[in-house]
Amino acid sequence: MSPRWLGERVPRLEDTKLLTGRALFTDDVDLPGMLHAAFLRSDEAHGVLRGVDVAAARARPGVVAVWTAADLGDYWKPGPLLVPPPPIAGIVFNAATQVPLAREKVRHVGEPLALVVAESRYLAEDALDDIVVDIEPLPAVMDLEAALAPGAAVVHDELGGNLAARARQTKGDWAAARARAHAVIARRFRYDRGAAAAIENRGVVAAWDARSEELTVWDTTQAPIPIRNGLAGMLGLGQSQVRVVAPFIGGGFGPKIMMFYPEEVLIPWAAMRLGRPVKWIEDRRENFYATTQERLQIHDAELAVAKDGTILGVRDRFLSDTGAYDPYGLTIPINSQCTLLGPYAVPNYDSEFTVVFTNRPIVTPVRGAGRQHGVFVMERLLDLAARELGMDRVEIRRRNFLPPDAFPHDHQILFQDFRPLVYDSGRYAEAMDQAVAAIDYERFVRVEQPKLRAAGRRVGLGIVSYIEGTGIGPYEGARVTIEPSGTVRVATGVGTQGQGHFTTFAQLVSDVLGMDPSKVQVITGDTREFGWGTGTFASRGAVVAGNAVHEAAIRVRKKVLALAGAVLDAKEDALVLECGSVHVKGAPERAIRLGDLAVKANPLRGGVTPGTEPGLEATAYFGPDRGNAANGVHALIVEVDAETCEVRILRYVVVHDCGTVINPTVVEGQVQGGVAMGIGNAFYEQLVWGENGQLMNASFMDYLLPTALDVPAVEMRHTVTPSPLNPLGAKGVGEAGAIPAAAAFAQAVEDALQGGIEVLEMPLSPNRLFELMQDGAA
Amino acid sequence: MKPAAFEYLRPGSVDEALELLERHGADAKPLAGGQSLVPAMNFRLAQPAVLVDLNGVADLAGIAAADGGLRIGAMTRQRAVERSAFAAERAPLLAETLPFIAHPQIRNRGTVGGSLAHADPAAELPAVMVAAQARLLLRRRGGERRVEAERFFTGLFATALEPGELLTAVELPAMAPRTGWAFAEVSRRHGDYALVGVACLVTLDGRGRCASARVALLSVGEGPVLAPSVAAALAGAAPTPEAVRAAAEEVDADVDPPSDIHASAAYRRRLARVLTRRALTRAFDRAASR
Amino acid sequence: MIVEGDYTFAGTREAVWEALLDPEVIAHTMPGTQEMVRVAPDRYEGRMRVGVGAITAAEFQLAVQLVDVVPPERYTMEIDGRGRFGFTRGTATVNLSPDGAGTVMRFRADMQVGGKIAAVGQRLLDSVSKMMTKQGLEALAAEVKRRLAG
Amino acid sequence: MTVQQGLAVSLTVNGSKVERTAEPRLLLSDFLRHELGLGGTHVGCEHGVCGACTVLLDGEAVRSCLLFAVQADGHAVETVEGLAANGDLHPLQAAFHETHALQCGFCTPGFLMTLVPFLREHPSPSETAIREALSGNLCRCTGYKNIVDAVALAARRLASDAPAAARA
Repeated sequence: MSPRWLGERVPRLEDTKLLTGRALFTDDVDLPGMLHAAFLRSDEAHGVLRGVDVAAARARPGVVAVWTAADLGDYWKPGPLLVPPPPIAGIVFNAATQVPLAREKVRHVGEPLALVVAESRYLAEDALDDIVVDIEPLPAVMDLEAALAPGAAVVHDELGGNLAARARQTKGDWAAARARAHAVIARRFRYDRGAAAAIENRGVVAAWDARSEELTVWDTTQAPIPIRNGLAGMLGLGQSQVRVVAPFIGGGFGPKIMMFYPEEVLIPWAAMRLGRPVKWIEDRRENFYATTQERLQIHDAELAVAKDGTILGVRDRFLSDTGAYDPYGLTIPINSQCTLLGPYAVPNYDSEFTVVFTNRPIVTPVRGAGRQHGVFVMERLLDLAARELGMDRVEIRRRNFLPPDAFPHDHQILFQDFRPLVYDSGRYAEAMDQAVAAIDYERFVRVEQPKLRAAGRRVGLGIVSYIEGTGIGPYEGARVTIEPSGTVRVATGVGTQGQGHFTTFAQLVSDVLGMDPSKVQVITGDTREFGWGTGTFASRGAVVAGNAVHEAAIRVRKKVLALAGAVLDAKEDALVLECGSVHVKGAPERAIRLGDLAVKANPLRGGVTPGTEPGLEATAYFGPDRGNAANGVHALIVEVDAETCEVRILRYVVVHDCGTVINPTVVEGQVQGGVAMGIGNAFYEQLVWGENGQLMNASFMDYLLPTALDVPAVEMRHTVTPSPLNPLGAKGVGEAGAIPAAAAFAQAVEDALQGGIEVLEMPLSPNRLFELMQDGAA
Repeated sequence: MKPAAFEYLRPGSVDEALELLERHGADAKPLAGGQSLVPAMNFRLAQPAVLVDLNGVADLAGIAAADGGLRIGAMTRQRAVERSAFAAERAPLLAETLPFIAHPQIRNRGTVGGSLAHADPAAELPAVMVAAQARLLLRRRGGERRVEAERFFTGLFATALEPGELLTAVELPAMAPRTGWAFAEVSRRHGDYALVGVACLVTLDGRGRCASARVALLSVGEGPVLAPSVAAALAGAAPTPEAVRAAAEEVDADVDPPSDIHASAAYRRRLARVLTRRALTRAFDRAASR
Repeated sequence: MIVEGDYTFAGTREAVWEALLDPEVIAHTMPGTQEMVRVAPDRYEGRMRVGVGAITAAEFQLAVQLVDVVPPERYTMEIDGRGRFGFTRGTATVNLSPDGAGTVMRFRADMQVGGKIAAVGQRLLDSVSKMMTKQGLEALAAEVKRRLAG
Repeated sequence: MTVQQGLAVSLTVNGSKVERTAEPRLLLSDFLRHELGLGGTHVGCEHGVCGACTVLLDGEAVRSCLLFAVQADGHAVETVEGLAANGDLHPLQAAFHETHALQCGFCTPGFLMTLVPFLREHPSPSETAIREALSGNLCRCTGYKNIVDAVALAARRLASDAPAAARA
């Protein structure tokens, strides 16, 4: 069973449907008699909801139903708390979860106030214009510090303040470390909000079949199984009566995990009430308010270093914006807190975060999920320390890397999976060496940069390291079945949003069962096919579901060998699985095709003995003990036009280590795409809010996704340090590209401007760079 | 994001279009390429009661010679101008500018006249027409008039078009000998609304001095903004780098840029000076080599 | 969004004061005003239609509450406008001081804009407010001039 | 205001004649997707920026979210469903597959429809020209590199196929 497909660049099996326009996305579901929904959303960020007059909307021809919060009766309930607070001593956590339709108060722009169902989306939107809303505006809570000050307006009156959470994690003795430091670098860092902006907006289609008493929901979710379980509970149905399908999804990036958006709660309910299928497809403007977002944090951080650049300790106090509600708990700030430590030995650490409710849309993870912030703060501190110590920036990093024999390395704090933050494996200096070589660091610094500077060109280099905690639990499962046709079906609970699961999972099975991946049919994200699991997030698909798929295939292989041994009258260790059939070693004529074996595995009368299990089928689950630590280095070269403040990326190198690579093409695609998002976060994308909580750029005209002209081709290198925490040795990769880009970009821009400015905030923009350069010149 | 209902009319001729526009008055909105209007309709910020679709009016499209210059029908697609070697020869400033307008998919549909009549302060074509001293042909039932581009743009999204009047063509005059041109802009991403843009045409006299300089900017005022101070600073001067730099600084007096989330007024002023200098430098180089 | 500036009228402070607070004058001079009624000595209500270019002129219900009124020196307006495309609200303070035969008006408005116009029209907010301020001031100056002449 | 009910629309879609009625405000994107069942044309922004809805109108790439279905009356529309002939992928589709130029695949039809006329007009484009051509389509997954590679690959194939086709 030597791996033939593991590590191969197998072209993706799912492509043909997508390339020919035949893949089913949620908005492609068109059912007879289907109605269309639209939501009226608040124009105000914060206010007392005095009334929603829907009489005229109800009277409009073509409108079937209009509901406000008052019409929902007992069905109106705040959503579930998806991630409870972890067991950190002294933690404070105030839960406030989103509601299906606002009542009494509105808490962010775009919060839904009413649901209209009509014969077409056009008519439903006509009816939205008929609704008269009376909101008495309240001051919007926007500034994280002001929000906590006495007398501030309060987002959730029952909490008496805007504190959502506070938690402190420490190791060692920061005060002592600071006291003996040669230098202490202290700065304030700000990392602002962006949108995930998947090109496909969200959508939900629900159909209730009154005869079979079954509810089918197509949902652009990254987590169909929890949605099924939750909906069944809310609607008083058995879990088997609800089928949730996450069909092809046009990009996820985190917000599509967020469970029990108001629309997910209400559209199935409306379909059951009306006895007709109902479709809601989010439009782009809605997406900017109604879909969750991420990123605003403000860090006051200090780094204590010895004269030789050795890190003595880090202290960080940071504010983290959770928006109007906090259903996702503390995943983001804990990720920030943990990821800050990076690949470095940090003997003393004192980090406390304060999570704040504001009148902005809800914050839940977006690709990176708080890790960016940690990397940005640490890498910027190291850059500043290197400058202060007169050290090379690569050298200060090398000096502090955890060595290869330091594993498992226990950071003595808790990670987002509630497990200790213990790194499993890594070769950090080697990754740095590769990056230094790939970008030709020495030559750039000594030859290229001085030469170009002499010619008036402002070029700069950035090079940073990062760790990504990936592949967390709890668990995923998979069922592998050999069909009489000879096709192997793999069903798993995770949904897929473009990560190539149809192919990578097929590769895992192919090696075990000795067949071509094209003969393996993978089904994801349909609760009727597989009903246990959580979802696709935290770069865990390949690690957690992948290992489950692999284990299920191994169990099927055992069944194959046992049955084939009986059929072919041979010992199991004399059998060879290859090309979809089993034969006896050295006797290729003594063979049986897997499909034929599958027929025999469904025994007829007389063929059953006690203990016989029919079918060449097995189900397996995998739950890792804890998350693993992928790592890497990003290096880039930029050129700044000091007059126009435009920044151009000339080169971009990534060295990354995600353990065992199942399909390098897919992995490289994830990294390249992640870098694009990271560049967006660094220089193009920023959600801009007015002081009254208005979003000033709720369109693709003003919220700027990078285009083909803005994203360079990433030059990629791999190091492979398998994880000891799972049989495949895999680590996650989905978010890696996005995480360190901003830190690298900031260093490069500073370098290009030769220390004229300090970049302590992200994102940057030409306008902001102009301001910083003005300040620097003044 | 679905548009509100409207009545749709598709005239087959200019006369029919004019009649419909007159009949429906303020309720009617001509639909040219629709690349600005339809997004506004999808956002329901534009809710015209009647759309008069000009896309069926064949005689509004076309590129032809006129008085040594160029005449472009209002419904000529921007892409058609971009592909026209004749237009590039007669109006190289226009040819250089077209690729900066949005993206090919938009220019395939967007029209020259539609952009001019829309008069977006961030649009490229109005500034080009002002720099090029183009004349716009306006027709109404029973009459036609020509308006200089400089007078056509009267304010923020405002033009000299009167109710019932239709922009039917634009005429760019022939370029004088020893004339150079350049267009430059800074936008966040290629195809976005420019933060600032500059279109210029300069002509040298027999001694290589600046005989005339027309510099028009976009995104720095209510509409396209002509920069007379720059022209005055260059008049009669040898276009040395120092002279061009000094003249470009004068643009500050001619602009009153807005602030938005992408660029403050101060940053736009900086860009206006830098781009004016860069565009003029290129234009004088070209003029000298012609 | 802050809109501020000053403007010199050819007229006495009293004349300018009266013009500024006359609902008829407001209706004439504030761009897009359809109707303006003084419902109480210190309160005006009315309707405006503001449209720019292809943007359909949307109707706003407008309420203006006067506070801190010190004739003929200064007053503050609390402005609340709501319409289908969004809302605008804020405060505007007006100060009048004599300047020779004329009167200098200093104004400072701190206005917030919300809803669809803010969400997708941010690019134009500054330009539109500048344009409306300019138009309003010019119309006001003309009105003051007309009154003084009449 | 009088609301016009459906107007007759007659057009060619992927070579086949289609006759329907459409309310004037019905966007071409919605018409293709929900009236004709051609779900391959995707809708990402409905304000002309993302490019996912790109189709060909009389052979030119246009945003179908910025056209009303009634405007397509008398014209020819081509969508991604029309690209593969007799089950064989179009060279661009094949190149996208081979270079891993798609991940979630949602934006992909718009890219393909942008590129078909681009390669017709620019049979051997430079990388810069390719990137400029792609700049009116947003992709959130791939970071574009593999799309650029796919276009170059398809261009090479089309160029080497062209003489063969001419001989045939």
